[in-house]
Order: sequence, then structure tokens, then C-alpha cells
Amino acid sequence: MAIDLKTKALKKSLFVFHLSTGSCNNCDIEILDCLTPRFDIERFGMVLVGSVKHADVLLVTGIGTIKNAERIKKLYEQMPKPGFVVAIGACACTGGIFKEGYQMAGPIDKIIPVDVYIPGCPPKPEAMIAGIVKLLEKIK
Amino acid sequence: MEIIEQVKEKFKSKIKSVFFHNEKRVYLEIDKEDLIDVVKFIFHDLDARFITASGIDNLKDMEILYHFSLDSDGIVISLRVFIDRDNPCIESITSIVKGALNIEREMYELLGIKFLNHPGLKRFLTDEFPEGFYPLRKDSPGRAEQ
Amino acid sequence: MKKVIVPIGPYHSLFEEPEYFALYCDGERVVDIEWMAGYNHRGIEKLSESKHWDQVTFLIERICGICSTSHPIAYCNAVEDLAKIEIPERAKYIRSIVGELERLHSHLLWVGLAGHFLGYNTVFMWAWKYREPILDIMEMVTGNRNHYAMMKIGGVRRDIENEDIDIIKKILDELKGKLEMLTGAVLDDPVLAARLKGVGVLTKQDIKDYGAVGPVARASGVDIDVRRDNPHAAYNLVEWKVITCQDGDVFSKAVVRLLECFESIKIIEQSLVRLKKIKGDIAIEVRYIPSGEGIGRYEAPRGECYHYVRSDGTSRPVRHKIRAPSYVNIPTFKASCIGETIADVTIILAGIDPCYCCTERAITVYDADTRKKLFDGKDLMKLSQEKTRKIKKQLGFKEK
Amino acid sequence: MDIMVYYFIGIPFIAGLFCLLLPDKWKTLMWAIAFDVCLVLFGYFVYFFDKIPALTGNLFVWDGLTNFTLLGVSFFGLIISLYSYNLTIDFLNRYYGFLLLTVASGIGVSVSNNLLLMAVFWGILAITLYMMINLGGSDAAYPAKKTFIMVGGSDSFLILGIAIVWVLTGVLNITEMHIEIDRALAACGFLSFVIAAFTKAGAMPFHSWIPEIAENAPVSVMAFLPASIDKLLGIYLLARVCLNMFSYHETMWFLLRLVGALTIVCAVFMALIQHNMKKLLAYHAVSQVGYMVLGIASANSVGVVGGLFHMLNHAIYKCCLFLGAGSVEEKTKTTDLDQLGGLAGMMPITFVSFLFASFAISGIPPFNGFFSKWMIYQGLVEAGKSGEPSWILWIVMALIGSGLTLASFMKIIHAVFLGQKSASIEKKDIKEVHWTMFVPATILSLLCLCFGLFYFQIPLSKFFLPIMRIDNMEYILNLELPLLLIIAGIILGFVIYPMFMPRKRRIAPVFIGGEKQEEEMRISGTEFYNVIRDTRFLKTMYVAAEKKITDLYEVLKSTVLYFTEGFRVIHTGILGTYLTWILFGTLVFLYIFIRW
Amino acid sequence: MKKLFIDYEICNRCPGCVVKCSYVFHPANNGITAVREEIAFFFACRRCDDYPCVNACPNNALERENGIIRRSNFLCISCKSCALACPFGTIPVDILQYLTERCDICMGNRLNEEDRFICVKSCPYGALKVVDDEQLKEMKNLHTIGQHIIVKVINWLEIYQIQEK
Amino acid sequence: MDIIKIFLLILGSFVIFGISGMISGWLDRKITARLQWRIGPPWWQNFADFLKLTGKETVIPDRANEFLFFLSPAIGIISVVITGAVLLSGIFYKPARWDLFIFIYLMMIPSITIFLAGAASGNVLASVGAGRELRLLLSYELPFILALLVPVVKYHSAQISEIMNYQMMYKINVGYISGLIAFIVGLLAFQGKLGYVPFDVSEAETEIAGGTFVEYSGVLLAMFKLTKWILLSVGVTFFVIYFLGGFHNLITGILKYLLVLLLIVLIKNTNPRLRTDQILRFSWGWLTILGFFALILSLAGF
Ligand code: SF4
Ligand code: SF4
Ligand code: SF4
Ligand code: SF4
Ligand code: SF4
Ligand code: SF4
Ligand code: SF4
Ligand code: SF4
Repeated sequence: MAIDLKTKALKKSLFVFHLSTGSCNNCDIEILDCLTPRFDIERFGMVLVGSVKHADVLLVTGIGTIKNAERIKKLYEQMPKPGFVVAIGACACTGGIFKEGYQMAGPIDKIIPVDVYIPGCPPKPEAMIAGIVKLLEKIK
Repeated sequence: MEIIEQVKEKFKSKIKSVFFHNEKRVYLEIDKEDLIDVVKFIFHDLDARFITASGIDNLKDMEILYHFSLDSDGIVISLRVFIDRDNPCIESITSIVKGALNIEREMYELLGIKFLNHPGLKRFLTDEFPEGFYPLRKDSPGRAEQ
Repeated sequence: MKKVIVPIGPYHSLFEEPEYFALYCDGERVVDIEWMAGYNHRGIEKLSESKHWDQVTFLIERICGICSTSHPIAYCNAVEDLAKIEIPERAKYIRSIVGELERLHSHLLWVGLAGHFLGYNTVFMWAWKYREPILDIMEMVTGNRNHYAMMKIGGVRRDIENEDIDIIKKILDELKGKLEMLTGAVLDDPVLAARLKGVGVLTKQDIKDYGAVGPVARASGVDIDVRRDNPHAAYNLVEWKVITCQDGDVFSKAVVRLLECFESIKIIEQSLVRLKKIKGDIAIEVRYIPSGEGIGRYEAPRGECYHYVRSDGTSRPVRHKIRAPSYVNIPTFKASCIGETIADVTIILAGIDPCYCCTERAITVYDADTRKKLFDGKDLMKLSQEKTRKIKKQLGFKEK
Repeated sequence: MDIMVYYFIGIPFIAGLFCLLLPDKWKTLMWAIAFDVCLVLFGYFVYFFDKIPALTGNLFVWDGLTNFTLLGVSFFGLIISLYSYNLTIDFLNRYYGFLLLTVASGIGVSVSNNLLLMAVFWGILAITLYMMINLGGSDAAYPAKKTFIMVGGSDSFLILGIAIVWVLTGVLNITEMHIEIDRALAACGFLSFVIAAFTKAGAMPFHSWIPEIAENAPVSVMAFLPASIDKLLGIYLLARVCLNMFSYHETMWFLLRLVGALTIVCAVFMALIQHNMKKLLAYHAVSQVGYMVLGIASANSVGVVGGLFHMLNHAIYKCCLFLGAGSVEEKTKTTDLDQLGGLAGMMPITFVSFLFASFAISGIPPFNGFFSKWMIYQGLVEAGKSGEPSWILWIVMALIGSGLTLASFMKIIHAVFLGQKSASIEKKDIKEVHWTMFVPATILSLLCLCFGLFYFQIPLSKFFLPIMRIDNMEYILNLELPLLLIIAGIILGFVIYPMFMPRKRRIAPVFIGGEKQEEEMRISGTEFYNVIRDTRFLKTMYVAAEKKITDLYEVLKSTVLYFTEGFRVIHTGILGTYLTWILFGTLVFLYIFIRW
Repeated sequence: MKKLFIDYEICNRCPGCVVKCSYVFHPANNGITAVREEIAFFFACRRCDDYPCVNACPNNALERENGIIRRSNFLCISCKSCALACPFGTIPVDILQYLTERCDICMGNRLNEEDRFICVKSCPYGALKVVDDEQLKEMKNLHTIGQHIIVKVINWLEIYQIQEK
Repeated sequence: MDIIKIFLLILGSFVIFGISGMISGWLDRKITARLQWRIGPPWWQNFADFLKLTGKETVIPDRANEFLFFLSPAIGIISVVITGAVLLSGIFYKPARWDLFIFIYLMMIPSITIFLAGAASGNVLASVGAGRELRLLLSYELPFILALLVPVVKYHSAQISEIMNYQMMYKINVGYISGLIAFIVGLLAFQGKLGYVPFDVSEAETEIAGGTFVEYSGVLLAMFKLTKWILLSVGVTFFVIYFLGGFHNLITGILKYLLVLLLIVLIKNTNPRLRTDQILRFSWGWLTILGFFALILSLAGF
């Protein structure tokens, strides 16, 4: 019962940490856009936090360059569990237009386990919210 | 175009060729020994703004284009310098233009051109790759040996 | 000198992108800064050598999400310069409109983020709220909120319909009032002024030394603007003026950006009026890209985008050099940040409006080795899989 | 009883002289002598506390204040000698010898009723202080000289005061005096005494010797003399002067308060920016004097009790802090804050005792410092009620001083124990110090807590209320409820907290934006207050302070030197020779005096 | 003067060119395709009256200049419609490349001397040769493109011209 | 004294101020959101946050000093609960025997625990935050004290119960000019204690990534959040009691509470973050001058 309550609370209160790993920063801008009046993800209890130690969800954008790969892993390790990873944008899901890039160590799911993929270049904020709703369904 | 005349006047034989792509785009070819003088003149006396430098690998040699903008006329002057490919080194212009610091660093990193008297010729973009890996060189093996 | 490194980044909420500034501090005072880049390095310069001229526009767009039409414009200018193409008038106006809309949204975005960095979230929210209608226009006109895919060598890809023009005008009119309010709120706030005035001052000499461009330069009284100096698109066909400030501090940068918004609106409105009258193609047909070299410039929201392309007559560039505005603006931190406090450094860095994506475009190598070994697609796939596996295996992957 | 007093003074005195004669190598023997003597004395004073009948003789006085001071002196002697077990300095014989001599003369000062006798002991204290500082090696020579000249100079003020008092009243017995400050001469006499007390205790502007010696004198000496014994005795004298000898006078007392408040604030500002742990502690040793002065000068019972209580508390926690600093220095060989860091894990006991003492000195409830400060505030409020005009100013200064104290101690805590390890510490294999070093500190820190939690039961009702002859202090009881709440809160907290203790734990690297940890990513904490230093107004002050214009000694020195260039030739310049003569002369003087 | 000789009779039969090329300004450049494209349009094309290829091109990439087909390197999307449309099958599909290639007949820069003309060495069918004028003397049906390329091909242009007459 | 009563008081304070703190925290977020044209979180948001954090794993940084890392949240929470209990004690004990000074000192402890937490984390960013927290403490403490001393000067007593009685008898403290000024100064200084904008330098998410709390996660973070919420509630309650005449009438009391809360949130949302040196200059300059001015006024009887 207590566990149940905590899971429920988790669903209602996701702290997201934004991790950009070689993106074109459009996805990142759109993530920030989610915070702003039109989309306002705080309605759902989501807050953007500055430290990965507070986070429940990593929002990963970008192709995951070689320079980033080990850092992403480190950050994933630092995130307190239960924690989830959302790959945002074509880049994070597949590599997108930079797929042939030499620097590419990703896509992200090659580096860390990904729970939800949100494709698009960039995905619209609505899509991101929809993706996170999918994530909520996944949390048990 | 008087400005180009001025440059020609000043350096005469040192300007190996002048090429007008159109009236706003001028390419001047010079020797690498004369670079500093010409840059000094263009940067200080003509009060041009340094835009950037593009390094190009021609296999036979390397080419560096120093782009300067004369903002009041909207003219872009590109100084073309050819340097030896086997031993690519050239005087750094950072002593004149501070802003060239990172631009030259990048060229060093991606093309392997050594800039003499550059204050901090370190890699900063691809420092995870092995030494001697110059991706923008045309004969670059394509991937660093791992 | 005792060195204390305070790391700013790479994954830091100050930046949307990963970037690492090692601040060498003495107390709160920053005595030196080291800039480590490469986290976002995707190798676009190299990638573009293996893409079709037309594909490159899309790639270039993805240099960055904020200047996502500035780089294409500069690139198209470069290719048009190379091929000596004159674009139709209608295309010129549309380019200006899209470019200026982007400037609007980008400046608002900056104002918001600057507020956010200062902990002034109200400004952040307000600015971004006012930015939304612009994105709406964008979506209406181009079909996407951010990567518009509007530019094309020889013109533009999509037209702006007459019916849309009225709607755009209406939205802009509404926006103007709100913008005025926001400008007032930001510029008259004494606390903001206390925070921003006299901070991170760049002198004219600094600007010249570092070759800084855009609002950063204009805030220091350096009157440069490629739109005026080297006219392209429709900028010489409409009335507007270049905003400059003399102080060179972060506050003037804010002033310049906010006032530029009004100029942008002016440009857009005039262009829209003209656009209605002009009939004709939106693009000319480009058949051949001859060999040669070309230079393209465009005044992106953050300053001059500079593209140099060289062609050998095939359907892809031989060399594509991109100099994004932030690449020359960021190093000015050497002049403006040293001696300031950490808190100021963050806002000074933000004042440059840096985004690092564009500074890190340069490489990506995927040449098949033509001399020694030929990989085919499958080999490459295998190799890359192997590599990924390898990376996966060794946590803390390192070459050699 | 008289005869006992001779023993109290004589035993340590003789033991001290004996130690001086012993060869340097017999470490343990000397230690045993010192320790045992102090133990016996302390045991005696504890056992006979309250049981010794009050005594007011020609030469000696024995009342509540004496009782308390004696307890203090012997206690700190005990603590320090325990701590010194593993001490590694040259001339240990001198160390223990002078330690015992100090104890002896400390006892002497506090029991003497005759002012001249007191002056003699006072003089011996100055000498032993000088000698003990000198043990710090050649670097300590200059500060030692400075100290000697300052403290010695204050002795002459004492003598001057005695002379004035003699002229005024014709008696030399403290207990028989009640002087109205109605004339200039009386005021001069009062001020002379006060200067003597201030110099000893280290109130501004006579403080400059304390920070000066801090860096070079052995830490245990710092802990013993300026931190505890000198405070006890200096404030003892002040209390005697203010309570017994002179009667209340508006202007004079105002002056005292002013000095007290200024001392608090100025010294704490200096402390804030120090980079050396010992020096920082020394400045606090100065700053805290201000509270005591303020308390005693509040001229009402709550305040005076607060001041005396604070004196005790200060001696306890400052001693503990110095001992902690000593332990750190023992292990790391440095007290430079920039080079320390992250010691908490390696020296947990030292850390906790240091932390407690820091809380105490910053006045965090429920540590003892809070209660004495609180009483001082109450005293000031009371003073305000009875018409003291600027009481609120003193309160503000005292409160802000307390805030600043907290800030500077947190800085030490960060720089020494928390934060990240510095490169030099990372290399060394540092462990907890020997038990003889941490036990004294632990005892003291527990005392801090104990005197806080049971502030009424032990220190107040045992020591101070009897001294002031107050039976009922309603005000003090005011604290009872909050205190109970605090205790209950802590108990509840520590009962409930384990239930909340995170069950799922994992150790992971620190988050620094994903970057790799580098050695330089370390804030030592010394720069915390650079901002304050750079503030426009304060900057000029600090610059001035660095030029030592606030240092009375330096100012006087430069003026005197200007005049005395010519006399230099006659001096051999070997200070030790002079001192031996002085010591010898004082002994002769003492002998004559006692006979007479 | 050395010239690159292409025997288009052999070459034309080849389903997909596999030669290596030492022109390295582009990754995986196969310069010979560019040459073959030129040959195809110059010599192999039958010059139809109604240009089925031009009409078939969905992107308007083909145009006719003086009767010779020219493919725009910018517009072609490599859909191969023209190859299908050509009734004579004169356009080999592998020359219709989206990313066009370049052959500089190894006149430009090469790192090593032996890198020159590696197309010749790597053509499995022997369609390529480096020749000098002496060797060319005996051969028939030779045509030159520019100064450096010699093609051995039955020139449909001539036939066309004959028909015209 | 009755032990049970004491413990009840502590527990009561924990529950009352915990819940009202969470609600206040939510109000803060909600009002902020409304000011920014957002909808904002639902009322149970802070409860959900708290509950979720308790269910999460705690990540201990490898360079931390574990002892303090675990201890400081506990001290923090205990200190604010005790402060709350001291405030509440007026309900049980009449007249409540406690005075201003203990309140001032108790209110310092949360800042210290935040500092200790940062210092114990072994992280540079946290260290920077910790340093800033201290500077912040230094800066706002002086005006805070000055502001709180104004009624003391007025009534010549540091006893809060007496001050309350005087307010009942005459008029509430903000009714006097000096009291009003003191209230404003105190509120601004309290903003610093709460670590709200413009004084949120020690957390400064966009500068040092959460500052002192950067390493905290799970239960420990939850405790700090709770500490902050309770601090908010306790502080506002204190202001209501000390300056606005207290809760004698529950309805007006709550209205007063909301008013003070609204003021705090408004200040928070209409200012950017200041730099530490600016904070220092502001609070040791303007605020202190104002504070002294209020003191002088109250000495003069206004
Ligand atoms: S159709 Fe949509 S999803 Fe598909 S490539 Fe185009 S934009 Fe992407
Ligand atoms: S998916 Fe598209 S928008 Fe997102 S980072 Fe990648 S390129 Fe940019
Ligand atoms: S400056 Fe660069 S990163 Fe920033 S918006 Fe423009 S292109 Fe993008
Ligand atoms: S050159 Fe050789 S491989 Fe290429 S198409 Fe001709 S015959 Fe085939
Ligand atoms: S392959 Fe090219 S030229 Fe041929 S039909 Fe297709 S687009 Fe036209
Ligand atoms: S492959 Fe190209 S030509 Fe064919 S349908 Fe797709 S976009 Fe059109
Ligand atoms: S269809 Fe074939 S033969 Fe006819 S013109 Fe076109 S390419 Fe030549
Ligand atoms: S001649 Fe040289 S450039 Fe031309 S295809 Fe052969 S190898 Fe390539």
C-alpha cells in the first residue's frame, strides 16, 4: 500500500533533468518551451531541476557524441533510481541527420537504456508531453 | 575598389594575384612570409574586421583563406595563402588579431596546421580522438584507428 | 595564484547545450576561464562535403535550432554568390520575413533565458509567452515551429499566401503592444539594471580584437550589420535602422536586442505589404552549380553568419566553412569575464547569447578509405556496431 | 585557611622550578609532575568547592569568585598538561616548568587580596607568558617580545592604578575598597586597572599581542594562556575592579561598553578574513572578550552573571578550539586554511569536538555560548530599562558580532574539516590523533554541551549566582521552556530520524555538470568573505588594519623608536639576560613582601 | 602526353562501375562515372526527335543543348526515369547519380605518383588505359573529349548527321 | 513541566507547520504560476513531491562526509520544528516565557544546516553555494535583527508575550511608522532566510546547479524541502504574531498569514537574483539604514 502510494506520488511528481548530448539545441529549446505558459508542464507536477541527483527523468537530446558517451553513462549512474530516460528528437532516437557522423556514439539507446522515444525534429512540445504521458503509463 | 588599389600599391609585388569574384568579393593571393605584414595593414590601417580563416586541404598543398570584412563597404577580402602540406606551419596572426585564437586552434585540430607563436595550440573539439587525426584532411583515414 | 576550478557545464542548466567552462576562481571572482568545447561537435563541415547542395540546406539548418534559418540564408547566399544567381524579388521578401521572424523569436528567447539565468522567472515566462505567437506564424507559414526548411538555393521553398499575410499582420500588431510592455518592464526594472549595468563591459577595441559581431558588437557601439553593409534579401528595399548602444555591458545588449525586435517588426510589416503586390516566382530554377568559390553572409540574431563554399562542379561542396556568430562572440569572455564574479560570469556568458551547437559543427568523417581499404555499407555497419559495443563495454571509453 | 593558600601557590611553584631544573629528556617524568600537580589541585578545588569558608584576610581573599577562578585555572592546567603528553617541542622542561609557574601565579592572582601581591603574580604571569611563547622557536621571538612589552606595560598601569588607589584610600586590600569615581584621579585609577585587565584579556585596543603570537607560539600555549587563563584572570580583575573596588559611574561604564561592543565587532571583522586557523582563533579570542566586558559593564546582575558565565564558556570552547587546531597541526603540519580540507572523515573525534565548540562560540542553542550571550543581552535590555541610552546599539553590535562569529567558524569548518581534500592532504595518511590529544578536546566540547543543556543547574546555580548573591533570577528561567523544547526536539528527532533514514542507498560520484573531477575543483573556503573585504567602506578599514594603525603597540613603538635611537647602545640586546634578572628580582621582591 | 583511353564498347556493357578513383575531394568518388556520363550523352545518345528522356524527367533536370543532352547536377534526383524512358537504352543507370562525381584525369594533386590512374588498374574489364599518341594511331572510332580523354566508341552523332543529310 | 506536553508541542508543531508549510509552498508555486500566466500545480503537489522523494533511492556522493551529509537535514528539520514549537508554546503556556533572542538564534540554524549540507557534499558547486549561504546569512542577519529589535525598543522588552500583549492593548506594530518600516525590512531580510529570489544565490540553479543541495537526493532532499516549507510557514507565522497582532481571531489571522505570504511571493516574482556583493551592499546599506531609521523612530516614539 505504502509502495503503491509512492509510485502514485512518483507519477504525479516527475523532476526532469535535461541532458543535451550533441543536439542542434532545437529540441532543448522545445523542452524549455514545455515549461512556459502555453504548455506549462508544472501542471503535471513536472519541474526542471539543475542537478541530476534530484531528477527522476533524464530528457536526452542529441546524438550522443563520443565525448559525451561516458559522461552520459556517469550521469545515468548518478541519477537516483527509480529513474527514467526519455530520448527526445530524431537525433536521440536514431541519429537523425547526423547519423553518419563520425562523432556519433549513439543513438542514445546504445549508451543507456531508454524508456520512451519521442521522434521528431524537433518534436513539438505537445509530442513531448504525450511522450511523458506514455512514460507515466509505463511506471508501475 | 580604391581600397584594393591601396593594398596593391602598398605591397606591389607581394600580391601575387588579385581576383575579383564580383565587386564585393576579392581574393588576394600572397606568400606566407608576407602574411603578417598584409594582415597588419588590412586589420589596422584599413580597419577591417577579421571574420574567420578557412583552411583547405588541396593534397598538393594546404590553403588558408583569411577573410576580412570592410564593413563600411560590405566588401570581403580573402587573403589566400598556400603552405606546404608536409610541414604545414605558418605564423599565427593572434598577435594582431586576438579573435583568431580559437579559429587557429580549430584549424590546428582539424587540419593539422601548426601556427607558430600561437599561445595555446591545444585541441579542444576532438580531444577524445588519437593524436595525429586530422578529420578535415582529404586523405584522412576517415575514422580514427581505435 | 591559487587555482580553484568552478565548473560551469557541460550539463548545466545555464546552457541548453553541453559546454564546459572551467572558471578559475579566487573566491567568487573569476580570474581565468578555460573553454572546453566539443561536446556538441557533430562534424557538420565534413558531413556537408558528402551531401548534395540541396541536402546541405537541411543539414545546415540543423547546425542550430535557433538560427535555423540564418545559416541556410547565409549558405544560400554563398552558393548564389558562387553560381552568380540572382533570386526573384518575391523570394527576397520572403527570406527577409522569415529571417526577421526568427530574429524576433530568438531575441525574445534570449530575453527570457537571460531572465531565467538571473532567477527572474517571470520575465522568462512572459517573454516566452510572447514568443509563442511568432512560432505560430512560423508553423502557419512553414509548417514547423523551428526547423522551417524555407530556404532553397535560388529562392525559397514555400510561398506566403495572401490570406496568411493578414493573419500575420494581426498577430504582429498584438505582439507589438506586448513587446512594448515587456521592453518597459525589463528596461525600467531598477534591480535588473543593478544586475546588468556595467557588467561584462566590452570596449570597441575588444570587439575589434575578437572580431565580435551582432548585438554584442552593436551594444559596444560598433555599428556593423551585414543586412545593411552587404545587402541581401530585401534589406535594402525596406526602411529600418541599425540599433547601437555605447556602453557594451550586458544591459546594452538587452537594450539592443529588445529594440531590434521593433525594427524586425517594421521590416516584416513593410515586406508583407510589398509581398502582396509582387507577383512572380518564389524561386528560380538552378540547374548547375559550377566550380568556384563563394561567400555568403547573413546577419543572424546573434550576428554575422559566414559561410564559405567551394565547388568543383559536382553536386556537393568541396569545402564548406561555417563561421557562426557565437564562435567569435564567445571568446570575448576573455575580455569581459575576467575579474567578474561567478554570478556575473554566467549572465555575461548568457549576454553573448551563446549557443554552442554552431561553434562545434566542424567534423564528421565517414570517408571510405579509397587507398587502402574499401568498406562497403555492411562493413561500415558492422564496424560501427562493433565500435558501439566496444564503447558500451568499456565504461569510460577512451582512444588509444 | 591561610596556610592552605601557601600550599596552593607553593606546590605548583616549586614543582615548576623543579621541572625547570630537570634535563630535557625526562619527558614523562615532567609530564607526570605537571599532570599530577594539576590533578591534585583540581581535585582539591572540586572536592572542597563550596566547602572552603569564605575568607578575607590581609593578603588573601577567598570568596565565590575566587572559588570559581581557582577551579578554572586548575582545570585548564589539567587539560593542557594532559594534552601535552605527546608534545614535541624543544625545552620541554621549560614548558612544564612555566606551565606550573603559570598555574601557581594564576592561583596567586585570584587569591590575593593585597593589590601589590597581586601585581607581583601578575608580573610573573607576564614573564611565564613570554617564556612560553618563546618556546615556539625563533619565529616566535618577535611576537614574544611584543607581548612582553605590551603585557609588561600593562603591569606598570596596574602599579600606577595601585598607587592611585593607595593615594585615594590608603588601603591596598581589594575587599576594603569602595571608590567613587568622582575625581579625575579616581577615573585615572579606574582606567589604569581597566587597561591592565584589558591587556591581559585582550580587549581592543590592547589586543594586538594575541593575534601576533597566534601563528608561532605552540598551540597548547595558545590554548592555555590567551585562550583560557588570561581570559579568566583578566576578566577576574575586571570583575573585581568593577564590582568590588569602584562604584558605578555613568561615563566610565559607558566607555567600557563601548570598548566591549567595538571589540566584538572589529575583532570579528578581522577574524573573518584570516587565512590561518590559529590567527583566526586568536582574533576570536579577542572578539569574545567584548561580550564579557559588555556583560560586566551592563551593571546589572543578569548582565554581570552573563559576562562571567561567558568568560567561563569562552575559556572552555576557545581552549577546545585551540586544542583542535593543535591536533590538526600535529597531523598535517600546517594551519594554513588554504591547504587543509576534508579532514572530517579522517579525524572524526577532533572534528566533532571542534564542531561543538564552534557552535558554542557562535551561540547556537543549546550550547553554552548561547546562554551566556543571551544573559548578556538580557542584561543590556535591563540596562535599557533603567535608563542606559544606547543599549539597543550594544545589542545590535553584540548580535551582529555573534552572526559574524558564526560565519567565520563555518568558514573554518568548511576549510579544515569539510569541503574537499587538498592535494597535500590527499597524499598524507592522516589518522585520528593520540588519545591524550583528543580526550581533552572531547571533554571540553562535552562541557560546552553540558553547560548549555544544564546551564542553570551547573554553572549558574553553582558558580555565578552565589558570586553575585542572587537567589532568584526569573529571567534566566525564561529560557527553560525553549530549552526543554530543544531537548525534546532533539530526542524526538533522533528517535524518529532513523526511521526516515534512507534504506536505498548508493554511492555515486559527485555531480559537477558531468565533467570529470579535477584536483583544482576545490573551494577551500578562505575566500568566502572576500566580498566583504571588497566592500567600499570596509575596504578602507581593512587596508588601515593591515597597516597596523589600530595596533597600539606598533604605533607606540614607532613613536618611541623615533625618540630612543640614541639610547640603543647601552643595551646588549639579549632579552633573556634581562628576563633572568627580572625574574630573580621579582622573587626577591616576593620574598620580602611575604615576610613583611 | 598521356591520355586516358576508354573503350566504351567494353565499358558500356558493365552493369555497375566498380573502379577506384584517386580524386579525393569527395569521399568515395568514382570519377569515371562522370566521364561515362559525358560519353553517353555525347556519343551514345541517339538524339531522338522527341527526347523521351527529357520528357520523362520528373524534375526537369535534363535539357538539350545543340542536340546534346545535359543533366543538371543540381536538379537530378537520381530517379532513373530517363534511363527507363530511353528507347535505345543508351543511359546506363549507374551514371545517373544524385551526388555527381568528378574526374580530373589525375591532373590535379595526388599524394603519391602511383595513385594516378588507379581507375585503370582497378577496372576489372580492362576498358581503361593510359595511352600516348603513338598507341592511338592504329585504333579506329576514336573520339576525344577535351584534351585528355580518348574514347573508342561508335559515334552516333556521325550517323545522325549522315541521316540529316 | 509536563513532559508529555512538551513532546506534544513538538509533534504538534511538526504536523501543523509541516502541513501549513506544504500548503504555503503550494500557494507560493500557484501564485507564481498565475503571475506567469500558467496554471500551476494542483494543491497536493508538494505532498506528492515529498512522498515521491521519500520513496526514492539516496545517492551519496563519493567525496562526501557521510556523517554530516546525513545529519544536517535532520538538524535543519529539528531546528525549524523547535522554532515552530516555540511559537506554538503560547497556546499552552500563558504567558509564554520566551523571548526574541532565542528566536533569532534558532532561526539561524536552518541556514547553518544548509551550509553544512553543502560543505559536507564534497562538491565544488555545493561549496560555492555553501560559501554564498554564509555570505547571505551575514548580509541579511543585520537588518533582520534591526527590524526585530524595533518593537523591543518600543516596549522595552524582548519578551514576545509582552509584545503581543502590548499589541493587543494598543495597536499592532505595523500601525506605527517605525513598525511598518521594520516590517518591510524584516520581510526583505526574511526573503534571504528563505533563499527566495532576489536572494536565492545559494541555490541559484542556473549558476551553480542547485548549489548547496546539488548532491542531495531521495529522503534527504525531501527533508530539506520540508525544512524550507516549515521555515516559510514558521517565518510567516512569526511575522503575523510579531508585527500584525497574531492569531487572536483565527479568520483574520489566516488572512494576515496569506497577506504576508502573498507579499513574499510577490517580491520573489518581481525581482531578478542579486549578486552576493550586491546583496551585501543592499542589506548592509539600504536595509540597515532603514532599520536604524526605524529604530531611531521607535526610540523617538513613533
Ligand atoms: S513526413 Fe514527417 S516524419 Fe516523415 S520525414 Fe517528413 S517530416 Fe519527418
Ligand atoms: S532531432 Fe532535430 S531538432 Fe532535435 S536535436 Fe536533432 S536535429 Fe535538432
Ligand atoms: S549562434 Fe549558432 S547555436 Fe546559436 S542560434 Fe545561431 S546557429 Fe544556433
Ligand atoms: S570503367 Fe570498368 S568497371 Fe567501370 S563501367 Fe567501365 S568497364 Fe565497368
Ligand atoms: S535520373 Fe535525373 S535526369 Fe534522369 S529522369 Fe531522373 S531526375 Fe531526370
Ligand atoms: S525517393 Fe525521392 S524522388 Fe522518389 S518519391 Fe521519394 S522524394 Fe520523390
Ligand atoms: S531517349 Fe535516349 S537516345 Fe533518345 S535522346 Fe534521350 S538519351 Fe538520347
Ligand atoms: S583518371 Fe584519375 S580522376 Fe579520373 S577516374 Fe581515373 S583515377 Fe579518377
